[in-house]
Amino acid sequence: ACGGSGGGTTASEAPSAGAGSEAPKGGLKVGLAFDVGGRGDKSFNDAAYAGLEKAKTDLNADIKELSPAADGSNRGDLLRQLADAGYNPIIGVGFAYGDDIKKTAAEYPDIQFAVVDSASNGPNVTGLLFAEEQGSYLAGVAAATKSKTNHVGFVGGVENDLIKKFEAGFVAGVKSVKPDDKIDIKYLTPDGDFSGFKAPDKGKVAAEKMYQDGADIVYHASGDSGLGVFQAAAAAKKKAIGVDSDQRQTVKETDLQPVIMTSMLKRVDVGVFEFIKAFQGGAKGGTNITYDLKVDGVGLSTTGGEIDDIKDKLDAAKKDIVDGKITVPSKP
Amino acid sequence: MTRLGKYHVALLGVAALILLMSLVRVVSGQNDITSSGTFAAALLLAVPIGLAGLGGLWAERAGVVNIGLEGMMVLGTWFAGWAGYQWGAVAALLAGLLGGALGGLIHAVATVTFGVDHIISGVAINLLGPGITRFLSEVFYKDGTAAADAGAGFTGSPAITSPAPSPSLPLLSDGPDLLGKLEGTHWFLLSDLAGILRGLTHEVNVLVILAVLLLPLTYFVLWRTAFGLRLRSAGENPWAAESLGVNVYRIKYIAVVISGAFAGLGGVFLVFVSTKYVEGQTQGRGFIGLAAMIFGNWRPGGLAIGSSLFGYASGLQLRSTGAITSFFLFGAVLLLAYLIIRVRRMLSPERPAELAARSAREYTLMAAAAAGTVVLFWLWLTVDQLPNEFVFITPHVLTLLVLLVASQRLRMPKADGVRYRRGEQH
Amino acid sequence: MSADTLATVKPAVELEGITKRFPGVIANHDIRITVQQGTVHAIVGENGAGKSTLMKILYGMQKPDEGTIRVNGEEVSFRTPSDAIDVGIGMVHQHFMLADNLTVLENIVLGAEPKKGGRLDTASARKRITELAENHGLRVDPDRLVEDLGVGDRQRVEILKVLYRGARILILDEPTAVLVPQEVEELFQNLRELKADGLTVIFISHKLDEVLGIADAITVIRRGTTVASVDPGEVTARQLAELMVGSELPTPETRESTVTDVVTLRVAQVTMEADGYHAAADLAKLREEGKRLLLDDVSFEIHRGEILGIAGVEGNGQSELIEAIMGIRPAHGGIELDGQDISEWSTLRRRESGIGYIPEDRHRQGLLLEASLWENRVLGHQTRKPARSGIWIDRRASKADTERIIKEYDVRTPSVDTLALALSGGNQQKLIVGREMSGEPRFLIAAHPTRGVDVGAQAAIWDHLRNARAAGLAVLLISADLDELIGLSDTLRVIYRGRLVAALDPSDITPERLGGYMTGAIAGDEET
Amino acid sequence: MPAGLNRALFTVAGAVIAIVLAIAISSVAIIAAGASPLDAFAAFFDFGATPRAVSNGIATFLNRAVPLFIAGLAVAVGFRMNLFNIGVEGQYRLAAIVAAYVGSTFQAPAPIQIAVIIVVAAAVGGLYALIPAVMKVTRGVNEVIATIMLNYIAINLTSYLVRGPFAGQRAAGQLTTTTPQLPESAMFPNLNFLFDGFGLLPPTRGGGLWGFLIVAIVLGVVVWVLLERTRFGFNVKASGLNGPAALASGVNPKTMVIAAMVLSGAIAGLIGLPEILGDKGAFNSNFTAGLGFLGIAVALLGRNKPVGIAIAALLFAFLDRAQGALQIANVPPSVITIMQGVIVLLVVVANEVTNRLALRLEERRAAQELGRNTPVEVAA
Ligand SMILES: Nc1ncnc2c1ncn2[C@@H]1O[C@H](COP(=O)(O)OP(=O)(O)OP(=O)(O)O)[C@@H](O)[C@H]1O
Ligand SMILES: Nc1ncnc2c1ncn2[C@@H]1O[C@H](COP(=O)(O)OP(=O)(O)OP(=O)(O)O)[C@@H](O)[C@H]1O
Ligand SMILES: [Mg+2]
Ligand SMILES: [Mg+2]
Repeated sequence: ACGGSGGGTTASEAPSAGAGSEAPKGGLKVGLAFDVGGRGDKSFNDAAYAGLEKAKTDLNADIKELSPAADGSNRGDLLRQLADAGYNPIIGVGFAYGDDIKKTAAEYPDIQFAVVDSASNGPNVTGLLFAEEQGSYLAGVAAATKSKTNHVGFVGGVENDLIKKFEAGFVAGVKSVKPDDKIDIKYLTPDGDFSGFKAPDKGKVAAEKMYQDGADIVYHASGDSGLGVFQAAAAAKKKAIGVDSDQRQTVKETDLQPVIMTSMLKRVDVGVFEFIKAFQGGAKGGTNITYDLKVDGVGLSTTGGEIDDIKDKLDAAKKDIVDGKITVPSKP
Repeated sequence: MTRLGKYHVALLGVAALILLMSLVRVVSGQNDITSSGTFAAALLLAVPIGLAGLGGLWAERAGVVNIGLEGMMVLGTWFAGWAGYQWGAVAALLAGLLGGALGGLIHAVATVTFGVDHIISGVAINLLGPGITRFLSEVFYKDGTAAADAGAGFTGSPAITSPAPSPSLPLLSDGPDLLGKLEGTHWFLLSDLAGILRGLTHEVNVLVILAVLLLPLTYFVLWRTAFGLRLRSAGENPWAAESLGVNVYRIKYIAVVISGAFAGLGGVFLVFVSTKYVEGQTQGRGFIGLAAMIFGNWRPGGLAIGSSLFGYASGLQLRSTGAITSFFLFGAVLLLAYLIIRVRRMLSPERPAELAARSAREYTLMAAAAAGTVVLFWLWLTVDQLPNEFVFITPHVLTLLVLLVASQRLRMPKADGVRYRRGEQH
Repeated sequence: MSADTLATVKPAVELEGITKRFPGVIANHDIRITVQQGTVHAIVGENGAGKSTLMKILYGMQKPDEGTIRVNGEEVSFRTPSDAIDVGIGMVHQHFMLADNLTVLENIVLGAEPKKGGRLDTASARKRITELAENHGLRVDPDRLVEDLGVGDRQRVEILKVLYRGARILILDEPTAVLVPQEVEELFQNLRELKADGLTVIFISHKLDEVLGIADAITVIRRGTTVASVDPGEVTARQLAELMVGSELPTPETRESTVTDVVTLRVAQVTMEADGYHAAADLAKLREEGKRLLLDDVSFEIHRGEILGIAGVEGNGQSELIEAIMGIRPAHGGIELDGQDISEWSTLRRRESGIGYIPEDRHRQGLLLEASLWENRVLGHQTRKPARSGIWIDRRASKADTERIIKEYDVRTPSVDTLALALSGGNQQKLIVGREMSGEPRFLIAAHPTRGVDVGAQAAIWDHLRNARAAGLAVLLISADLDELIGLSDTLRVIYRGRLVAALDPSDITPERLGGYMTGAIAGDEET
Repeated sequence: MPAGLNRALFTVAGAVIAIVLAIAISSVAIIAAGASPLDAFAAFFDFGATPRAVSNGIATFLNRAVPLFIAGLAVAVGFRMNLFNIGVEGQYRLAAIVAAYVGSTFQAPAPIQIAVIIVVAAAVGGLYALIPAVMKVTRGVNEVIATIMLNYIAINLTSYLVRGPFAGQRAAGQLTTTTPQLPESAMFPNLNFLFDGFGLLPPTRGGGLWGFLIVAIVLGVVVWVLLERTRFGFNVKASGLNGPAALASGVNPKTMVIAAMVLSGAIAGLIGLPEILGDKGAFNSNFTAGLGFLGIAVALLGRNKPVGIAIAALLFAFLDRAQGALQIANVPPSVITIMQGVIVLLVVVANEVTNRLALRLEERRAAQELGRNTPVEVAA
């Protein structure tokens, strides 16, 4: 029932039924702590949950997922509560868990941890990294190729280093096709003020300006604010590029779907599921697993078929990256 | 000064401002300063602030401080989203109004019936708003519900069906779009006027029109009707009102519930803009609205100025980082104008008595103004890209600066925030 | 009286067995009063006797616990003032009930607004008000803000409010407390006209000669119950007072003079602008430009052992003068205390150097109502013994000293930890007087020291002032009670529109003549 | 003082009734969510099965209470003077980053290092609060607007500082922006030894039980003494109860506004330190925000008195701690926020009601002692 492109999950039952004390001894007990916003955000967190749910159905895992308080002050406590309740492995979703996972992992050396979007920082910690810049590079290639005005834009939700990765990749992608293209860049809020992910109106104003100035494709990495970007695109009869999941499918507004030329996919669900599977197979932490173009951890969605005509070009770019001919910068 | 005189001065002020903006635009080449897009964005961003402020105005004119606007607005957004995806825009409007009014009702019960400190009650409502809405999402939008299938999650509702229409002014801002054409020429003053007018008339959401109409309506109701007189008297001297047979409790209840409804309406507007409820989309606008109302001296006109200023600065900031640097030029020109006026007054033969002896302070002020002009001008010339963080704070800094400069004759309703109990005089 | 009701003219108001209890206090107990139509009926009694409570009951603001009310023969039961207004009762309250930021017109029509098509019909309201004002000689400008009105005007607005509602029975609770004799006379003229039109007036006052002058009937209330109904023709003020309190009326007579020739306070050319203080403003020029001055060239001296009284209609600069001397509001000119220039000093330093201050409004400036009595004792003495020790507040010494004040000044209170709001006005005032007298001030500002205080407490406060004066205290006395002013002062000055316009000898001035100076009716002659 | 005792009893009774009512209301919500209220309330008290889990829970609970308490104190100092400092939020954020940065630039023996950090934090918080104070005193700018605006400005300033001038080294693959790590000597010693006394395992929770608790307690006592026993406190109280009377008594209102605001800001400056000195060791972009706003609720719930604020902070922290436990019991954790809001409202309503009762009692007592309760029988 969740968004994202997990695929394979079928009708879901109440997620946490059967969790807790009746768990079979020695069975797989997976704990997961979400980032702020928590379960049901139809985005990043839910993508992680889709992976967890898949582990439940495919691996017969006993799962427990916890959402943090609105101010995110209890991330570490959630991890410890899961650890104390006997869950192993435990996954923290979001780079904000980096610090807390480090400490918790040191306190519970017998438990395996994973953190999404942050590097491993302990012998029992697996870093689940995503090469957003590579996916964004492809988005940039698509945008530059498709742009008729040689002018594209990027709207970032919050000006932090994660979103800057998207920007860097996108810009590199655009420049690789048309070095002289104009690229408008706008962030909605500063680092530390996460409201930029929840401001469709601001996204709309920022994108509107870009379209008015002549941009015809705008890429967003701004959570719910992206909705405003799509609206601006629809009003200007231009195109936009979605992020994280295949937004042409997850956005339910029928008038907005056609403006989403493609979306940069970030397969958090795959990352989470693969980690659990590997754990079951006895894998230990201490390393990073990078989900990049090579393993299709990132990529472009094709729903709507709007980028089918430039598939060759995209595949070539992807091949160059996978082969290491191109190194995509992760900082602007 | 007579009423007519005041009105003329206001008009002159607006004209001078537009002239100045036009000048700065031409000199700096930042067309966004007066573009229709900026003004459309300003309107979009000012309306929810204005509606929240209007909510504050109604409550505080009746003597109840309403710091809970934010929470009421949050309730408005949730209910608008919930009703909107099922039954459309009109239902969203009504449900949002009711949601906000519910928050107002809680505030009224606490402050009017139980005499609780108004700030405590407001703070509690600011806690309750997000708590209740998150809870409702967790109950109504959980996996497996029809809403979840339609795209709802714990952090957002499905999109509302049949969104509200956004008409334009025919001929001028649509179709042939005469104003748009004129704006495109970038002529001095003419294009600026055209841009402003087009921004305010092109594809304006009906709720914007409604919200803007609410300002004169509020003025009419509060200052021109019997009910309004009673309401204001409850904020000025409830004991006097009581002694004349006015049911102060009832008036306060009505005012605070309407206050909540207006805050809720601000929430509805946000939902209309986003086409759905998004958790956290109010972003502190209740507080900004309260600030705009105080800025506007508890009056609809002042509130309109306060929220427009904030909306304009936010819109410009979101659209054009470059235009923000031209504020330096703007400030430099303003200071220069101030300096010229001062010097001329200084040199005029009939200077008023109180000025004569104050020359030392006068000179320091003028020196400071001159230095400021130079610094601002220099900043404008040298800085071409401000760090984003400094761009983001434009609206807030501007509000503070205007408050500092504007003479402080704010007068809040005398019995605002005062605990009133029937039969117990203060 | 209307002639159509021949035989059965019902009494306008009959109160029977009215009892009202407040927590711990029985404010009214079995009150019986009959008020005939077309008369002025006075009700007298000491502070806290229950007069205001009774009137609030008659006006529907409070519900009686027992008893019946009949208006024009019909038994009534009021839930709110509107019910009382509906049967033709109107009330002018002891304290003004006006909204400052509204216009006169708005204040008058509030609650009985004429409407036309949904909007307030100001045109017809204005017409009606002007009519009423002309018919009853109550001139006011309907479009002015009440904020800008003087007390006399406010009083007229209050009466117009009542008349506007077509009231036939008027309740006036101490309407004369803030008026000068001329204004009182004007008011009485208005009342007589109203009576001639057949209206009934119920009138409360502490000033017994006024009562005797206007009333057709008098009811005396003592400790919440009616003790007598008398005919004004048959009693003297003295007898009336004895009925009220069971003791003799005190008089504020100063016995022998104690004035010395040592100047304690010298005020020289104190001037204050209306629109905020400008350092080094050119006052001559301001005056020339016709700018309003709140204080205009005020100069006087007060000697050791002297009480200087300042008479004036409220709003003529008294408050500003006090604030200038206390350093609360900046002003131009010189102020010297015992030869030392204190005009640049802070309020705190002035107090420390020996200035005491009994403020005109004890609730606004004199007390922390929600604090205990001993904390109120500390107020204004934070930096002095016994309240202070180092950076600390000396709680024990403060409490002990409060006990002393309670004893010496007969403050009726259960303990020093009682909150100030639980004390009656008179007791609050005694506490303030006691506080300001401690620390042996050299100079005391006494603004309305006995306002709203009953006769017993009044006498006590006068005694304290006299004794301190004998011990060398210099006092600046400001009061609206002209008897008090004339009786206590050694020298009398009149303030009018921010200027001292006359210096008078209290031993040969009558309240009426004094009132003439205060209202500007008699021009100042600057005899010294 | 029986009157005071009476009043205290009333207050406690009122609070208990209010909390019971709040529990009833939240039960309705919990049932509506399809969960069992009993499970939910068990979750509040369920600190875990193992001794380590219990001590972790206790540490979490107390560690949450400490910043809430300090935030409540900061807000209360303003409120005592009728100054509404909504700006605590911005003040502590800015203070935290500057203190964390300054602390990382040098190395000294622990007591000195920590003292410097605390002083810097208080100074920055106080200075930032000085801005609205000066604006109010010189230009009459309403402190509510000024502090609201300054909050946004502070958020942006910290974001600028943490990314720019104050940015520190990060491990590869860490996306959290942060100031340089503080030296070991800056970390406040923890209080984990206390758990031995109860036979519990010392908590493993980051830093365990933060030693800043001690500072908070000392701060509470100091603030109490300052407000209740000193001349300054008296002036604050007088200005708050009756401005004109305070002015007439020689208190300079401008000085008081500045003093109270700066004191409030200085206390606010400490709010972020428990987290930084106890656990994080730096200011980073995940720094806990929103404590300033919660502080308003805590201060008001605690009636602006240190002891009350401590109780309110503990109550809020107790509820907050259950975030995880509730989810493990399948109860929506938003119930906590609802409970906090409802408790604030109901406690103050109950306060009003009991206050009125107590006042009546006191009046009656006063009247009795004066013998005023019996009407005199005159003229039989
Ligand atoms: N609302 C109230 N609550 C409690 N007690 C009250 C209230 N109003 C009046 N009282 C008590 O009733 C007594 C009578 O008060 P009231 O105001 O009627 O006196 P009064 O005769 O008008 O006095 P004054 O001459 O001072 O105006 C007071 O002493 C007071 O103790
Ligand atoms: N609204 C009220 N609520 C509670 N008690 C009241 C109220 N009004 C008056 N009182 C009580 O009445 C007494 C004071 O009333 P009283 O009329 O005697 O004073 P007063 O001389 O009129 O004072 P003032 O002139 O300051 O109004 C006190 O005991 C006070 O507790
Ligand atoms: Mg009285
Ligand atoms: Mg009275």
